[in-house]
Amino acid sequence: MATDHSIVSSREASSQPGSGAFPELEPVLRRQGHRPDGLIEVLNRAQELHGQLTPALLRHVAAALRLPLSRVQGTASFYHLFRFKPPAAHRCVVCTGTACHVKGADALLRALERELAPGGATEAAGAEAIELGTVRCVGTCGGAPLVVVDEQVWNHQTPASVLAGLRGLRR
Amino acid sequence: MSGILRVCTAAGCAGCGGSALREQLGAVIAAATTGDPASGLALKGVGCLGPCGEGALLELESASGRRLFGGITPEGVAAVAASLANLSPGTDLGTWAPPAARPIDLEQPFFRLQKRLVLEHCGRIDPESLAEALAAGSYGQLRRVLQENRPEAVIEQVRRSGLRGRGGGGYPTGLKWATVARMPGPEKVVVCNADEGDPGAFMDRSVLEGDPHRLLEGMAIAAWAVGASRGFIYVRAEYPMAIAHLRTAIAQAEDQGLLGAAIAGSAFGFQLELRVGAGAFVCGEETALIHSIEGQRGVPRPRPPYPAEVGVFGLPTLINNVETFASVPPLLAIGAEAYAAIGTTNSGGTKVFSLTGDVRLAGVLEVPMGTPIATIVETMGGGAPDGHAIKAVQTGGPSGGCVPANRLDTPVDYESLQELGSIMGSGGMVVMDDSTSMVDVACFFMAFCREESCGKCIPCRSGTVQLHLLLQKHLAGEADAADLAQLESLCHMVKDTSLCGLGQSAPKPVLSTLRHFRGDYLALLRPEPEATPEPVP
Amino acid sequence: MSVRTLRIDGRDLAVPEGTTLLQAAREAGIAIPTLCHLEGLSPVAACRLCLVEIEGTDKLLPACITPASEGMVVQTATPRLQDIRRTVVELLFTEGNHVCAICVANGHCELQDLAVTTGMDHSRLPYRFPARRVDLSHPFFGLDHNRCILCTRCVRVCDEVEGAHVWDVGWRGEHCRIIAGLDEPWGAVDACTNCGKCVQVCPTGALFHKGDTTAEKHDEPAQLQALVHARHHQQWNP
Amino acid sequence: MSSGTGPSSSATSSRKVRLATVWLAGCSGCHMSFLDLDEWLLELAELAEIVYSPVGSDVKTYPEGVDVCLVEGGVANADNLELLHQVRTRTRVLISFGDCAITANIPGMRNMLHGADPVLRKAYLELADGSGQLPHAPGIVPELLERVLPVHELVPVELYLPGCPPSAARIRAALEPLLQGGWPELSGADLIRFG
Repeated sequence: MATDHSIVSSREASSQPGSGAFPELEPVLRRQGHRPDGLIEVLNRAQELHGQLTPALLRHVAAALRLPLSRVQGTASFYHLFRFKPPAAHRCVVCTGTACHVKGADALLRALERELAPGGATEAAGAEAIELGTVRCVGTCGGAPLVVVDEQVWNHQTPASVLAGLRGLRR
Repeated sequence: MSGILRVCTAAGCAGCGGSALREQLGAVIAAATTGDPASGLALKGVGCLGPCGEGALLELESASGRRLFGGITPEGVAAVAASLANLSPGTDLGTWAPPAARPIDLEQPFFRLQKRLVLEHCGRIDPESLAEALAAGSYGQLRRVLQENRPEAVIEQVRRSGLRGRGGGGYPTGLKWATVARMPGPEKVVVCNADEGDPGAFMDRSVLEGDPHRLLEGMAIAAWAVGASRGFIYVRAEYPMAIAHLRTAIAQAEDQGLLGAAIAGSAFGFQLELRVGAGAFVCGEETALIHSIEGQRGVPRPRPPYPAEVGVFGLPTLINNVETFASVPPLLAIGAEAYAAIGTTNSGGTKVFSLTGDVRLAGVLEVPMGTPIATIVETMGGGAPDGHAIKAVQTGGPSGGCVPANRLDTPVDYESLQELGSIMGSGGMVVMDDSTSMVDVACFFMAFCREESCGKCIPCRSGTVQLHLLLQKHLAGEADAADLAQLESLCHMVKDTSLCGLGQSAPKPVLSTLRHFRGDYLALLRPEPEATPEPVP
Repeated sequence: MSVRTLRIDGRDLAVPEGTTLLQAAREAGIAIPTLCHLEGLSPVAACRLCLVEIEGTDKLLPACITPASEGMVVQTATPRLQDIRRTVVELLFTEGNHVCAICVANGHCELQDLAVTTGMDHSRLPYRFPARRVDLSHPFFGLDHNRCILCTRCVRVCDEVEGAHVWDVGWRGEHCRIIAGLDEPWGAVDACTNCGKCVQVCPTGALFHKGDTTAEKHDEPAQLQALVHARHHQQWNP
Repeated sequence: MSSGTGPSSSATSSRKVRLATVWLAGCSGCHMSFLDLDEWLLELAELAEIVYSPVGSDVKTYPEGVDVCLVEGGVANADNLELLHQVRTRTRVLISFGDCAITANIPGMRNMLHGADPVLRKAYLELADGSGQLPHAPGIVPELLERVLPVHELVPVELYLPGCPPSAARIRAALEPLLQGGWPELSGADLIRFG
């Protein structure tokens, strides 16, 4: 349809779905038999390969599994771990599970939010390269409070120790 | 020099030096064995050794017995490796005292009072080796039941054992199996709920990382007993090591004919697939879990129909959690009567707990059902550290409640905990000392439920937000008695009207703290505003 | 077909097997409020307005999906249920931005009506004033997320009746919102056939005809029911 | 949760009821609707004394000992808030009068911008023709509150009269019993519909 010409369909900007657009997804699509129930497995793999789920990827997956676009987007956006923006160079995830909460994860998170926010003390030092996130328990509560930086667990942290560590990453 | 060195490489220890320790000790032993082919020194990376708060952990086993060392930091790893390298070839491993490591007494209650059935091999075997699992007896019960060829007898054994769902609900496992077995139709499905989402709970992770074959065997037995030929393990993405070990284990078992077609030479076939979640606590709810396995949004639907009738792909489906399936092989090994005798009348067998929070010895432990909470947190866990006293023990995560200190004599069984307004839950036990504000704890769990609500039904989607706002108002000291009354009544409304277990139990941490720690709430109320003028006569 | 006898609000009723409590009550002239339910679409039991009390169980059950069973004793309007329904309506009002006075559906809105029937003359819970968007990219229709109560009637009618599946629910929890295509402007989604069924079944002013102004929107659920009936039974009532 | 019920008895016939009306952040439509009471206003004057009202009195300070007050509008600025607290402490029966008082309604739509500053910037800078400027006249122009709030989120309210505006008939249905020493029971689409 799109009789309203002021709207540019994002389809025009993306590659056409079909075989060959994302050949790297073929193995997982085949393993899932191109069945709709494999959607989450396919999305997991797509994000693993591309760091995020772009509209082009989502269109390709929808076409390959014969699913309506809104079904694919609705499902992908339901789950916390799927992302629709490119990842930053570094990722700092504060655990906000029960044990970490009891040991001060809240203060840790607030301090990091402040420091890494635009205008925060560390912004000038390149904070945009660090993405701050949270996770509800990684199940290694002995090290509370902890953060996970680029998949590495840093145990028993304070705001100062995390910031010092993050500054080290930037260099 | 002979003996076994076991390094805990479970996620907790791996992150604080365990991986490096395994690597460097491995290098030392490799170098030593090239010079001394007769060396009987073996290094194993094993699953959880228990006291996770003490990691990284190293266990030494020699002719003179087993010894455990903890507190090894990433910085101390090199010193431990160097010390091992410097041992003269004739030294008994039993006399070696690794530097930069703290000996942990294996005779203390934390270890002595455990009854390890589910965790029998966890921490003993290399979880990535099928040979070790087989040597420890894995798949023996599967082979036996296939040979005896009486599925109904297996279900009867499970029923008589008194085993109940270890995921929290406590539904009798034998009854569930019998229901699915009775369902008509040629195709059925078995699902393992490994979406261990309660913050502060990591029992299932320990099993998945430390002894995955025990789970696979339990699932295969269940599939055979109920007549299922397909299975899924739904595991949360936050457990990368568990996923890796499961993938390895499934491939190994298929290779050896213990999964797949014609298992162990029988006519029974069982195709097992791994489904990795993508971050949604609500997928622990069984109808949401089914939707997620089917590749959809993980939203629950009303029951009935129950999954036993209409489950994955509309097929009759048996859903149990990790610990329930993992309890089956040992249960069959020791016999239903012996298993039932371990626990209480209404709750048979053992239960695995993860103990964290304000407690001296944190970690994973397995005890007989009916063990008093005090035994677990005080005798085994050593109580609260730093001169503090225990104020409460939280069980059941966001769906559970807080047991006050004066009720710690309560035995851990389904009914007793329910009576206190909490639940057994999956086994997370978070100890809180006397510096803890219970309103803050309630607010924490409500924030969790708010974040994890799927959004389908209005009481949970919007009610958890309003409850969270009300709790924040209390914490800010801005609430009055009317707010407290509203908090309480909205809790009941959300509990009574939400569509699924997440919403129905979301108010429990509030209601349980209101019941046992009302003073914490009252202390935060602001004084009553000035009364409105009296009616004019 | 076998018959089930039951009692609703003190009245003895006999209904065919498979009848839901909601159908049984409505046929007997007993009004149970609903919002997500719409005859002709699959039930989702999400709004919880139709919860009823049933003797012998502590659990409140949704009348829209609970089949009548033999000997059931049902209460549909106890003070407890009435308070629950008012709270549900308050939760709906406070999570969106419902400004009746300037709404296209003013006077013909199911949510506005429910406030009256549940006696909600004010909300005891605070308004949240979320920042939400309006999508006017479609040539004929508009979608004002401020007024959306996530009943998912539009999602279901587009999937089950029109077969286009333009809509779905995106995101989760308090961030849930109705999405078109890949969360795109509605006007950019090729799958839309411009049939307007979603607008027709929307209980509030969230979906509307672009030409309509305040109080001009009328919903016509009977049209949908006629359509579904015609399709299933090949019977038309012109 | 139970809805609040107000004091059960009202003024006796021995003296006139002291009636006030107050206009906070609203369009004054509710007050216009009040004037729509037409000839009943004469009857009202027999039973009540208007002691404070933008449409019925020249008194500048809210008096003590008011029996019934109709409060129109949401609470949007410091002056609104100050007046409301006066009303509350000096009034026996406070009626939340119209949708703005009950839901914040149209004035409350600015709350979607989350804060007074974003609202001022939007109105006076972003949408300004030419060179905009933020208003700043301390002591003359009252400071905006961060959010426009319904009356009952700030002070207790005895009675709610929804509508945008509530019709004259609805206003009468609420006032008449109060003036006669009773308490109105408001329900049904004619009496409590929003909008």
